[in-house]
Amino acid sequence: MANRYSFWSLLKHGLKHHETWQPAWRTPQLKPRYDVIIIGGGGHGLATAYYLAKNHGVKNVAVLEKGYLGGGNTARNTTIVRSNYLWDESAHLYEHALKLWEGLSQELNFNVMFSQRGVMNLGHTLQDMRDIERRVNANVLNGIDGVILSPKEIQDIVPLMDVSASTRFPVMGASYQPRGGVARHDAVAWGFARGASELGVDLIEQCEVTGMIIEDGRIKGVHTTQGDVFADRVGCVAAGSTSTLAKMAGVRLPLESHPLQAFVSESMKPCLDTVVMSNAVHGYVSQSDKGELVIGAGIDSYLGYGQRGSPHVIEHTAAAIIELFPSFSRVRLNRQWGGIVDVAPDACPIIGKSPVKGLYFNCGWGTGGFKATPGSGHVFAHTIANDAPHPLNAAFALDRFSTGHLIDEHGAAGVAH
Amino acid sequence: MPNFQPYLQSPLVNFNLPAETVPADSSQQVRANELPLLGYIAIRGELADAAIAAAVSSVTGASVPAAGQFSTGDAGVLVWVSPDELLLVTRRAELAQRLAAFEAAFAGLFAHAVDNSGGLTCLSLSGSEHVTVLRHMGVYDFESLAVGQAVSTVLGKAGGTVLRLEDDGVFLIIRRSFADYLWLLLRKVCTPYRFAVAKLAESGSHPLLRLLDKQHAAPARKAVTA
Amino acid sequence: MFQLHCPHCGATREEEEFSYAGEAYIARPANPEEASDAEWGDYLFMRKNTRGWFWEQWQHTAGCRKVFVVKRHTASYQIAGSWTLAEGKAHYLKESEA
Amino acid sequence: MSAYRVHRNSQRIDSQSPLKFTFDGKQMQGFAGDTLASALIANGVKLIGRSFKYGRPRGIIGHGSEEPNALIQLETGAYTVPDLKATQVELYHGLSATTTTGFPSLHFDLKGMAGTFARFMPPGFYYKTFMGPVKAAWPLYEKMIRMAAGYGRAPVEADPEYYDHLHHHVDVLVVGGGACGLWAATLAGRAGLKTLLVDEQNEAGGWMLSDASARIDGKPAMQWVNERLAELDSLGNVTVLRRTTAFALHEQNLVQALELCQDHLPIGSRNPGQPRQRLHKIRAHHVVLAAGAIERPLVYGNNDRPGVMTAAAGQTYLNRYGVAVGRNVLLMTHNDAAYDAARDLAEAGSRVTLIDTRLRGAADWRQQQAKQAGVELMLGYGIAQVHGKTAVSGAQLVQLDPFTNTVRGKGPRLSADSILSSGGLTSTVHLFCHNTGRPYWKEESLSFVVPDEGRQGISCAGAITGRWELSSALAQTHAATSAMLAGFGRSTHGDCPQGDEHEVAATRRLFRVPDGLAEGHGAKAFVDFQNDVSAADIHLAVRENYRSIEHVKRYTALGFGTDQGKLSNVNGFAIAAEALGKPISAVGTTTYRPAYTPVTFGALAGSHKADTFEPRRYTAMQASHLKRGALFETVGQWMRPWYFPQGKETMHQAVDRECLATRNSVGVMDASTLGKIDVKGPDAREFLNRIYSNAWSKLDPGKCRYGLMLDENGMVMDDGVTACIADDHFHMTTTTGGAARVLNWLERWHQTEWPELQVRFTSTTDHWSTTAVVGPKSRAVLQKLCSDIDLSAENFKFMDWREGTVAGVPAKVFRISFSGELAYEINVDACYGHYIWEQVMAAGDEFGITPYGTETMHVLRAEKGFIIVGQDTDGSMTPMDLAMGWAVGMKKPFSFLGKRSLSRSDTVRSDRKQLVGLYTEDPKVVLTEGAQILSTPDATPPAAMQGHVTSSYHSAFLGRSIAMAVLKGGSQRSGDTVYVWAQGKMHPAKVVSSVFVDQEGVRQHA
Ligand SMILES: Cc1cc2nc3c(=O)[nH]c(=O)nc-3n(C[C@H](O)[C@H](O)[C@H](O)COP(=O)(O)OP(=O)(O)OC[C@H]3O[C@@H](n4cnc5c(N)ncnc54)[C@H](O)[C@@H]3O)c2cc1C
Ligand SMILES: NC(=O)c1ccc[n+]([C@@H]2O[C@H](COP(=O)([O-])OP(=O)(O)OC[C@H]3O[C@@H](n4cnc5c(N)ncnc54)[C@H](O)[C@@H]3O)[C@@H](O)[C@H]2O)c1
Ligand SMILES: Cc1cc2nc3c(=O)[nH]c(=O)nc-3n(C[C@H](O)[C@H](O)[C@H](O)COP(=O)(O)O)c2cc1C
Ligand SMILES: [Zn+2]
Repeated sequence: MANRYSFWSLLKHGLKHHETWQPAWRTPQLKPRYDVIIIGGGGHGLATAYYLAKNHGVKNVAVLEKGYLGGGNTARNTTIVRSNYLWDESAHLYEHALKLWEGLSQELNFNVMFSQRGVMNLGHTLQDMRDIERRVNANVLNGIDGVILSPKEIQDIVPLMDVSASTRFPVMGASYQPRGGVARHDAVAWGFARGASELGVDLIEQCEVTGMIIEDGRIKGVHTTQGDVFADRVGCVAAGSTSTLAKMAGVRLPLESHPLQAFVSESMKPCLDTVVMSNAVHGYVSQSDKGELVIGAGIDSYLGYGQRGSPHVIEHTAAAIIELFPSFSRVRLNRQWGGIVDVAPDACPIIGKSPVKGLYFNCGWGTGGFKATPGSGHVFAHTIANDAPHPLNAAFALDRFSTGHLIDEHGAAGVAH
Repeated sequence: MPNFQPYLQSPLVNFNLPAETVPADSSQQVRANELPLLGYIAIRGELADAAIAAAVSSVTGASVPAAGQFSTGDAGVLVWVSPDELLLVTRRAELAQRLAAFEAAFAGLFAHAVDNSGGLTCLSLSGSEHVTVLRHMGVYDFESLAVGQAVSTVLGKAGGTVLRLEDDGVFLIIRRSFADYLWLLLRKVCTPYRFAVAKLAESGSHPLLRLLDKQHAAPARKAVTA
Repeated sequence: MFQLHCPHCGATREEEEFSYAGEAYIARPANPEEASDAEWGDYLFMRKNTRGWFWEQWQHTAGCRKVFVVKRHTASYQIAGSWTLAEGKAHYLKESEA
Repeated sequence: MSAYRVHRNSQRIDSQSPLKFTFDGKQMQGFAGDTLASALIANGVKLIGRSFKYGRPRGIIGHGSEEPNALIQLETGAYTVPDLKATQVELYHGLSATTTTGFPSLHFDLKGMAGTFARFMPPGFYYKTFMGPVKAAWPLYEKMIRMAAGYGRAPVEADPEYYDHLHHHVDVLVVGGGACGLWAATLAGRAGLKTLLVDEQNEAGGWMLSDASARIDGKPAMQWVNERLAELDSLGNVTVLRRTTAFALHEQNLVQALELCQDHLPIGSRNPGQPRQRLHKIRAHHVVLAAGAIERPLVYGNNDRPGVMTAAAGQTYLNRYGVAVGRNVLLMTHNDAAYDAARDLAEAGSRVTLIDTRLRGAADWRQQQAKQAGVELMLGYGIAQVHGKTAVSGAQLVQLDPFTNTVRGKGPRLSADSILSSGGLTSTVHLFCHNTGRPYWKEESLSFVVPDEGRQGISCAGAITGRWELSSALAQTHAATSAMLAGFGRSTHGDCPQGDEHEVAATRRLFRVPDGLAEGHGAKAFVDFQNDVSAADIHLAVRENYRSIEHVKRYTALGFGTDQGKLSNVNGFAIAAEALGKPISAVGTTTYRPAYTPVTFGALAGSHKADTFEPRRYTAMQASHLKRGALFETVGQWMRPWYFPQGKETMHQAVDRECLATRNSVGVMDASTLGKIDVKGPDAREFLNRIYSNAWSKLDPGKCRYGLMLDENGMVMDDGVTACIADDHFHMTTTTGGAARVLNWLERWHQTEWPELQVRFTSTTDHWSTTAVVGPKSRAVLQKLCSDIDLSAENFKFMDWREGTVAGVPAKVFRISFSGELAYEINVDACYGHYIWEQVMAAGDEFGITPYGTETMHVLRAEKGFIIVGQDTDGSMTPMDLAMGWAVGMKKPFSFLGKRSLSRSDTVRSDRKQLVGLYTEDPKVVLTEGAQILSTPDATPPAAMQGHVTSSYHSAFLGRSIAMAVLKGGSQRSGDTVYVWAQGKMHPAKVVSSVFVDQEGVRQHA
């Protein structure tokens, strides 16, 4: 049984030189058969396993991860959490996630450091402001917090921002979601891993799925680098690698995997207390609890599975940050990296059944799925357990690409992170 | 009808370069100036097609340049743009005549000429650091740009075509609406160097300079300041 | 950042001069009206998104404006070559058969 | 004060040039050639910061980019820079620096007090706590955590200095100007290759600057270095950039390098005409990585006390900067090389005890040398624990087991004011690994290294391959460079330089010096100083199942700091390997990522800043607009006049005036920004039929038509009027923001799908200036300017165009209207644009002609119900949704783009959102654009939203407000009352036709 985490447990174990801490999760042997296999040990996959066990009593579950747990996009994202999406379908899904975030540390007994410091989306043109107005009104009518800020109000919250009228992209206003914020990305993966493991889920690292075992249009199991594993239900939650897995099952998906880059500055004393995002200037930034500015760059246009992109993209982002925050010009970049984001044509996820019976996909989160992690796992677990979607993900089925019922969050939602 | 007196304005008119122009001298590390109000004709047609090539030559007196090159003829300078596009830089006064000549020469061919004279302008860039300045602005290997070559590439966040007619300098053909930005950028990247808006060399037989219409070079006519 | 060879300009240039133009050789249904919603959806949205050697289109937007194909490895980022659309098609078809 | 200045023949400081500087407000003195670190040490400064987590006192530990502790704030105000490593700051006169840590002060630090509880703050402790007692408490905890974290302070003023970029294309780029890099560059230069060498330091030489006794080809190494530099200087094809760090290596050998052009100069004497820093972007056919190696310390108890350093640092401060780091020095090593440091310090007058962890010690000759210099040797010992709190006072030794890394017995307790250690060298493999390269563990070098043979396009030379002896490093460099030259088809000119051959004893395989206690029981032994990661922490991470080295990194923050683990990574990997019971090679490394050392944001941005951040595009009439007081709106990259306020007019007053003047008399607008594409060829018509939703087969020359462009998904993507010039020739216009997109769209469809169609597209956006003369008096205005076009209503109809002259200038005049008024658009060569505008203004004077901008344009078109793509559409609207079914030629033979999508099940739904007009019940209320629409007045969330307001204005002409909206099933809801909600305010409104003015079109046909 894993330790319960608390201030007192730290004292207790501290007195014992921390020799008494249990593993955060078990390292089980891969079994030949499970009720459900989850492919992909990122935040979404781990959350799915957790909620399968917790809410649906499905405990004979394996999460197969080709690398280390939480090492995909979960390890690489700029950790922005918000729910102020435009369309009802996405707004409800992301708000569901946000509500889960609000109790997640307690739920998992793992501090995911969810910090509701507010997220600001800047408007720089008249059209930006119309879009902001539209989105904030839609949010409020959907029960999601949101206000529109004037440049003066923005300045009060973010003193270092240049809101003067003379810039190339003057700040005309912003939408602001106070309940939005950031969370500690790694902690989310580990928290769910620990929670899932404790409920009996087997977490198998260094186990790459290399093929699908399908008979009569039904999934039977998967081939992996550690041998074949059987299950009647398989959930694929592999973000940028989803297409590769879909191909193994003969399923076509409307996804493209692109590099998305980010970088951090050196660690500094607190100087930015909110998350600031700008679509027109194209940069977004927050400051982590450790003090570094966490900055997201633009997406690279080409397909890329290399977890790295082109340097001019980073350069443009640095320029954008300086445009917004001229004094950050003398701040220094410490490290840059990239992830592989699976982008769907309407910038919305695909969550649901596939043409292969028992095989489910949860993908297409693209540049913005971290914020959905608990909600995504929650509804996907429901989908797998019931072989039917949860009402919140029904609209996100694959068939929308033939009916034409896209949920286009592109322009309207601003930078989709 | 009143007696209209049309005037032309170059894209860089608002910088009033004529007022800034000083004589060229060798202490200037970068010299720049505008060759205002030239004629620009986009020639569209499969260049590999011998009939089209012959038609182009007949109008321009220049042979069709190979990819990445330009050629010169009576009509001016003929720049390769793509396998089915050339840009003729010519005298503004000869525009109508050239366009008509193309129309005639292209009769029966799938080829045509499009006047783009309002849309482009030309800068001369010279001096010992002129290549360095280009290297500040763009990713292209400008050191490798040899005499006779022309390249369309990015300069900052705008496009431009760079032609090397001689060792000492290059000419930049840029779009009207980006001219303002590119001039600001050029001035910015020239900060470390001794820069001058320098008088253009005497045209003589220079294939581009001789296209300049002396009459338009007079600043007072051009720069209707606002 | 890639250097790409534009077969039309016959020159190798920096990525900034080009725009990515997606998967190559997606065939538009000859008779769209006869395609089912699913077939049309497939053409519109479904993509190979290959991890590995991939045929893709780039447009030389700052140069000759021509679209051409590049065979690039999407994981190692190696580039095997680039061809005009017409030339590339033969290679592409041969590989697709294999 | 333990450290002191000495004179060394090898020193690179100029003792004739003293420099004054301040540290934490205290006046100090150093010399030209010093770094801030060497000067601080010489001034007796030991305590320089407090550690991140425990607030432990910290001092300078390294001498270059590896430094984890000495993060300082340089200068104040606009020139301030946070987090610089004192070891990399060149001293200049007047420099002022402060510590970045310590609260309330460096010497009395609250975190330091908290550090007393360090044992309860293992890695990841914050994941385990701060979750109660109530949820709401976390923000408070977080505030405290944030306050305690972070080093320097972000500048708050705009940067007074500037940056630029410079692109290079070279045959060979050599990274690193140590002996090996210099030799590689020499050979490349001699072979005639265009060669660039970069080195991060102010002087080339690398380790040779520190190693006073090294010899190459029989002469002092620095003499050889200077000969090389002189030779390189003399070769026209070689460039050497100092103070230039290659910080990233990308695809196809694109290397980014940052040159510090002026940071070493006093602020007052910096040249404002030169950049502060320059970003070099180097495309190299071949890269030679000769980045050398960095010495790592050993890991032992309290190894973080101020006064503890690497042996290389001690040697460097002495030989290069003329600073002896202590009078009473302990030096612990597991290898021979560190004996040189001990010898040199002893020679310089320090009392040195050399603690060799090996029972037999170094090769005889080294032991002799050391002894001769006065070094006291202790073989087979290790330091268990350092004594002292804010400064080293001594150390407790243990006797080591010669075979296993365990303690055999107690050792003496020695006093000391400085403790150095050498845990061997770590190759600087970073750049090799930035794009997929992986280093491998070379057991005999005890380092992750890169392969001797490099890889495609990259050669590796010198210490980076794990060659610690100069002679073998040079030999390997010579071989690798010759191989590279052969690849270029060039030959090698010159023989391999010879370093002295030494006998060397085997190194002891040791990372963590044992203290005889179980890990976690003794004094903290630090691995990563910046992030307070101890050896015990790594064991704990593994115990808690964070077993992947990436998990170890992320759980403990090993290598996360601004030094990116240059000192700590290999020790960390080795300790993790031990905890995991695996060989180091199986543990592997974490991923090396740019930047090698931190890079200024300003340098990354270069000149993409302020007025050149993004192009501002202007039309030929810009001066006219400015003269008339226009305010501007950004549309894409264009600057368009927004409205022309007179006197103290508000926007609404100005717009009312502009609208009325236009509807009642005549207005004029600059429409030059619309995209224009010349479409020509025998198949032009067919092409238009395919690309537009409406039909083009029957449009005659002289006529214009409005066209809608759909994407393949059936959604409206652009619109505009296209004129037929000749049967095979069209003049297409696009939206202002869509011009480039549409041109590429046309090209792509033509080239990829229909290459058989004979048609070509030429952008003429910039060629044409377009002056729109709008209003009932527009004909009268034009008549004054134009004699060769019959402007009569019968002969020049709405949607006709004519060629002629306007004010003496050749023009194409289009009778089209985006306002519903009689209107003409005069297109001329843009060089005449300003002239024509002014002529129109003069001719219109008698009618009170009024220039107007985009805002009035929007009102006028909304009064007519004309859409703006991007405002009334959002990528989810079909032509039918916009009530523009008339613009869809369903009968065209070719299935135009987007057609098939229009018949999908979702797209044919009747309850889709459709464009409607709205009249508020209160005519004075102008609805908010972006307001949401409800069917009932109940706005309780979640409220069922029916659509939203896309355009909304006060119409001065109608004397009331009008709005356009998209509404679910709107086409069937005319007359309904809906409730429009924005930011808590609700207004009832009636659904009406979206054509508010002149439904019959009388005015535009006038
Ligand atoms: C730079 C960057 C910034 C971002 N910023 C934000 C942001 O600010 N806010 C936000 O909400 N979102 C953001 N995102 C998006 C977010 O990171 C992702 O949407 C989210 O993390 C996806 O989680 P996941 O669990 O689905 O995927 P991942 O974490 O990528 O997990 C998928 C896992 O599947 C594994 N896998 C793949 N193939 C196989 C196989 N064959 N066998 C076994 N395992 C396999 C992978 O190794 C991986 O661990 C950002 C992304 C990036 C790259
Ligand atoms: N004892 C020591 O601490 C030590 C350290 C390094 C080298 N050495 C010895 O010195 C001899 C010569 O070695 P070498 O020439 O291979 O290495 P070197 O360390 O002497 O030189 C490498 C140079 O490259 C510079 N550099 C590193 N990364 C860079 C980057 N990204 N951009 C720009 N410059 C960068 C370094 O500042 C240094 O000047 C070898 O015998 C080696 O073992 C000893
Ligand atoms: C929110 C966030 C903050 C980060 N902060 C740091 C940091 O302070 N220092 C650092 O070295 N890396 C930091 N990283 C980057 C990681 O070191 C690493 O580069 C990233 O997780 C991608 O993994 P990879 O580089 O191992 O491929 C951060 C990453 C994220 C997502
Ligand atoms: Zn090209």
